[in-house]
Amino acid sequence: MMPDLNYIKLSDLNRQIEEIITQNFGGRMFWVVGDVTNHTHKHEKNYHYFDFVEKDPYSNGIIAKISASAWGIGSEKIYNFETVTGQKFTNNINVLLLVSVQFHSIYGFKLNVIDIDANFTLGVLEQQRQATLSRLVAENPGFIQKAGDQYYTKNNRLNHKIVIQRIALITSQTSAGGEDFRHTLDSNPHGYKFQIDDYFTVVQGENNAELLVAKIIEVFNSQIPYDAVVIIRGGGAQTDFLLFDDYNVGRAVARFPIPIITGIGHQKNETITDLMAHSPTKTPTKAAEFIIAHNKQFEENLLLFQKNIVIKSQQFFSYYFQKLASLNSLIVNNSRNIIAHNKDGLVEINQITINTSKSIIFNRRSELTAMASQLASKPKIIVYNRLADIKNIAENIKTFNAQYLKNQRSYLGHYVSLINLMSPKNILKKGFAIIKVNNEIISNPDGIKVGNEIDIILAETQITSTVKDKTTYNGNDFNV
Amino acid sequence: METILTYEAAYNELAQIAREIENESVSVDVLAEKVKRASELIVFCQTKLKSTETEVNKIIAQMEGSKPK
Amino acid sequence: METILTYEAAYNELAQIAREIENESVSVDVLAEKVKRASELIVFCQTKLKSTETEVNKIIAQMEGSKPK
Amino acid sequence: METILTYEAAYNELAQIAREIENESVSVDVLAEKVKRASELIVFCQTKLKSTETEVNKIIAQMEGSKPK
Amino acid sequence: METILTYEAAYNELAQIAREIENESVSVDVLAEKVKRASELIVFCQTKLKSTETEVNKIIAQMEGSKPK
Amino acid sequence: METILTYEAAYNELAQIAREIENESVSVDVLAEKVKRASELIVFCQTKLKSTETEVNKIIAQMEGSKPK
Amino acid sequence: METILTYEAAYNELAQIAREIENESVSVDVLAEKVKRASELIVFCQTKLKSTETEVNKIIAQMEGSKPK
Repeated sequence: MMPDLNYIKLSDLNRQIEEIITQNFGGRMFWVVGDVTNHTHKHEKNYHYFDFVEKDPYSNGIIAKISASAWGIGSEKIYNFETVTGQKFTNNINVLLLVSVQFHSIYGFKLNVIDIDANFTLGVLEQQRQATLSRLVAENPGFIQKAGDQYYTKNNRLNHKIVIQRIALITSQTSAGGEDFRHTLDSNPHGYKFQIDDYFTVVQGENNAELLVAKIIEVFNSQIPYDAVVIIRGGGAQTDFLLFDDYNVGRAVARFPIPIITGIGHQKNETITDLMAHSPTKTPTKAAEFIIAHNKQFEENLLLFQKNIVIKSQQFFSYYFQKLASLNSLIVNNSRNIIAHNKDGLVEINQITINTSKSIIFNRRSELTAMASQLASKPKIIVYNRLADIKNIAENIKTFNAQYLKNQRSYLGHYVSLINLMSPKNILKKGFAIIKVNNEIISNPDGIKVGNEIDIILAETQITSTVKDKTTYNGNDFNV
Repeated sequence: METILTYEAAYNELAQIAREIENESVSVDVLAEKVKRASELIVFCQTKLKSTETEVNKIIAQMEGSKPK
Repeated sequence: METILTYEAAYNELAQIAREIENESVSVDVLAEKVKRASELIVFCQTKLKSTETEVNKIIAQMEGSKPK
Repeated sequence: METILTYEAAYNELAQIAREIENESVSVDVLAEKVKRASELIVFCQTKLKSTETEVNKIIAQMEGSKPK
Repeated sequence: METILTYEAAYNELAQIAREIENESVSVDVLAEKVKRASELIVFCQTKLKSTETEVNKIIAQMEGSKPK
Repeated sequence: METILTYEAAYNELAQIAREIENESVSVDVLAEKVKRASELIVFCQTKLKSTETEVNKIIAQMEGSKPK
Repeated sequence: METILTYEAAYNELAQIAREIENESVSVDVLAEKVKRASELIVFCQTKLKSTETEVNKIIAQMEGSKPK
């Protein structure tokens, strides 16, 4: 206690400050350009707290900084800003804010956000970040390419070793993150052992980029075949990560020949280092968990192989035993079939031999019997027919004889009639007469002269007369 | 004369006479002679026929008599 | 005469005679003789047939008698 | 005669005779003789058949006796 | 004879005889002989088959007895 | 014999015999012999399989026993 | 040192064995051997995962001695 000194109470001082501030800034509002960092948003109250900063455009160093908050109207404006621009109100955005200046006796200076210019969308930080990324892509085509929103680097195109066991850890000696990482690895529940080499450096303060790059080079120069390089930075304010947006750091990470796993320890942003690295994780613990999971996956694959081999081996035996058994029963059954078929064949042949032999004899006997009965009947028929023939001929001869004699008699009869007809005796009966001269029968009248004596012979009478006259007779009375 | 005469010859001569008589180239005086000859031949043939018939009938009668029945 | 005569020859001669008589190609002079010959041939054939029949019947009877049934 | 005669030959001769008799191409003169020959052949064949049957039956009886069931 | 005879050859000969008998292409003269041969072959085959069966069954019985389950 | 025989060779020979027997292309004359050989091969294969199984099971048991959990 | 047997080499060999067994392209004759090798590879990888470098070197030295090649 120094009673004689002239002093005032802090509350009096604060009141005076408040008076002056109120006099000068009370009721006044200012449009101010700056970047947002260390932003938090209390959802339940819809309060935004953040630091409003201005950076040197060349060095990226902070040249002005003030706390700010938004609630009520200010929060609504921010909500509108997000809706209009699609840009989340968050760290590393360059914004134009309408603010009032407030001083509170307890809480001190603070800017109160009244409005935000939605047209002023991107913060300068992000512009710089984009510029750095563009430069990385433009100047290192050999190992950095961009496709869509993705960056493809030599590093992130590497394959992780199937097991990550030997690790180069780049972190600060005092980093809580490094401890988290180690602890997580060492206390893994699977009993995996790791070999971790520390490469300490300063991993905060944006001016320490060169040191980080030097450490990365040191890892490379060690010639140790690390399975992975882990870059860890745990804790600290958001502004502490600007180091990881450095061009040279990004370039070194992108071209590094061993896969780099990052666990830079922030929740809300992704640094250029993350974009260039093989496997970015959010925190050191996550980085460790990533490695454990990677190895666990390997072991699970091993166990899967083992399981498959065990199952398949067992199936293998039952399959082979089954195949043997089926061959066995095939052989047994078919051997029996062969014997059975042969037996059947023999029985059949036996039957054929027995039955057909008997039927051959039977058939032969039937043939003989048929022939014998034919022989018994046919000769009798032949003899009978012959006898009939003979009888027939005898009858014929008898009949023909009678006919023959009758015919002969009839031929003779014909001559008898003719001779009777021509007999002179019969002619005289019809009134004809025979003239005889000198007892000679005359048929020529020339020898008869008038006065000759002629004999006229009639059927029953002879007349002797003398010729008195002789004339020619034409005989026409009898012409027919 | 008739003893050496066959039925065949007699019949042929008879047929010859019949043909001559039919031709009427025979004079009445010859006719009477031919008719006389023809009459003789007819009697011969009839006698021969009769005797043959008798003989044949006898043979047939024997045949039928001896025929095995 | 019949001893050297076969049935076949006898039958043929008989058939020939029958044909001749039927055709009247036999003169009356030999008719009786032919009929006589026919009569003899008929008897010969019938006898031969009869004896063949008897013989055949005998053989057949033997055959049937010895036939195994 | 039968000693050197096979059933086959006997049967064929028999069949030939049967055919001739059937066709009546056998003259009466040799009919009895043919029937006699046929009768002899039939007896021969029957005898041969009988003996074959006896022999076959004997073998078959043995076969059936030894038949595995 | 059977000593140098295989089942295969015996069976084939047997089948050939059975075919001939079935077709009745065996003459009566050799039928008995063929049936005799067939009977001998059948006995031979049956014996051979029986012994094979016995042997096979013995092997199979051993196999099934020793089968690991 | 089995000492120089592999499971593979034994199995193939066995399968060949099974095929032949299935096709009935094995004559009765060699059937017993083939079945005997098959029986030997089956025993060989079973033994081999069994011993392999035992060995594999032992390895698997060790593997699972030593599995870190 | 790891150059002789790396996780990668062990994994690939193991995968190859698993595939072969899966495809049943492993003969019974070599199955046990294959399973044994797989078991060694798994043990090797697991041990190596859970051991310090010194321990691993010891194991590798042992395995190299017993590795069938």
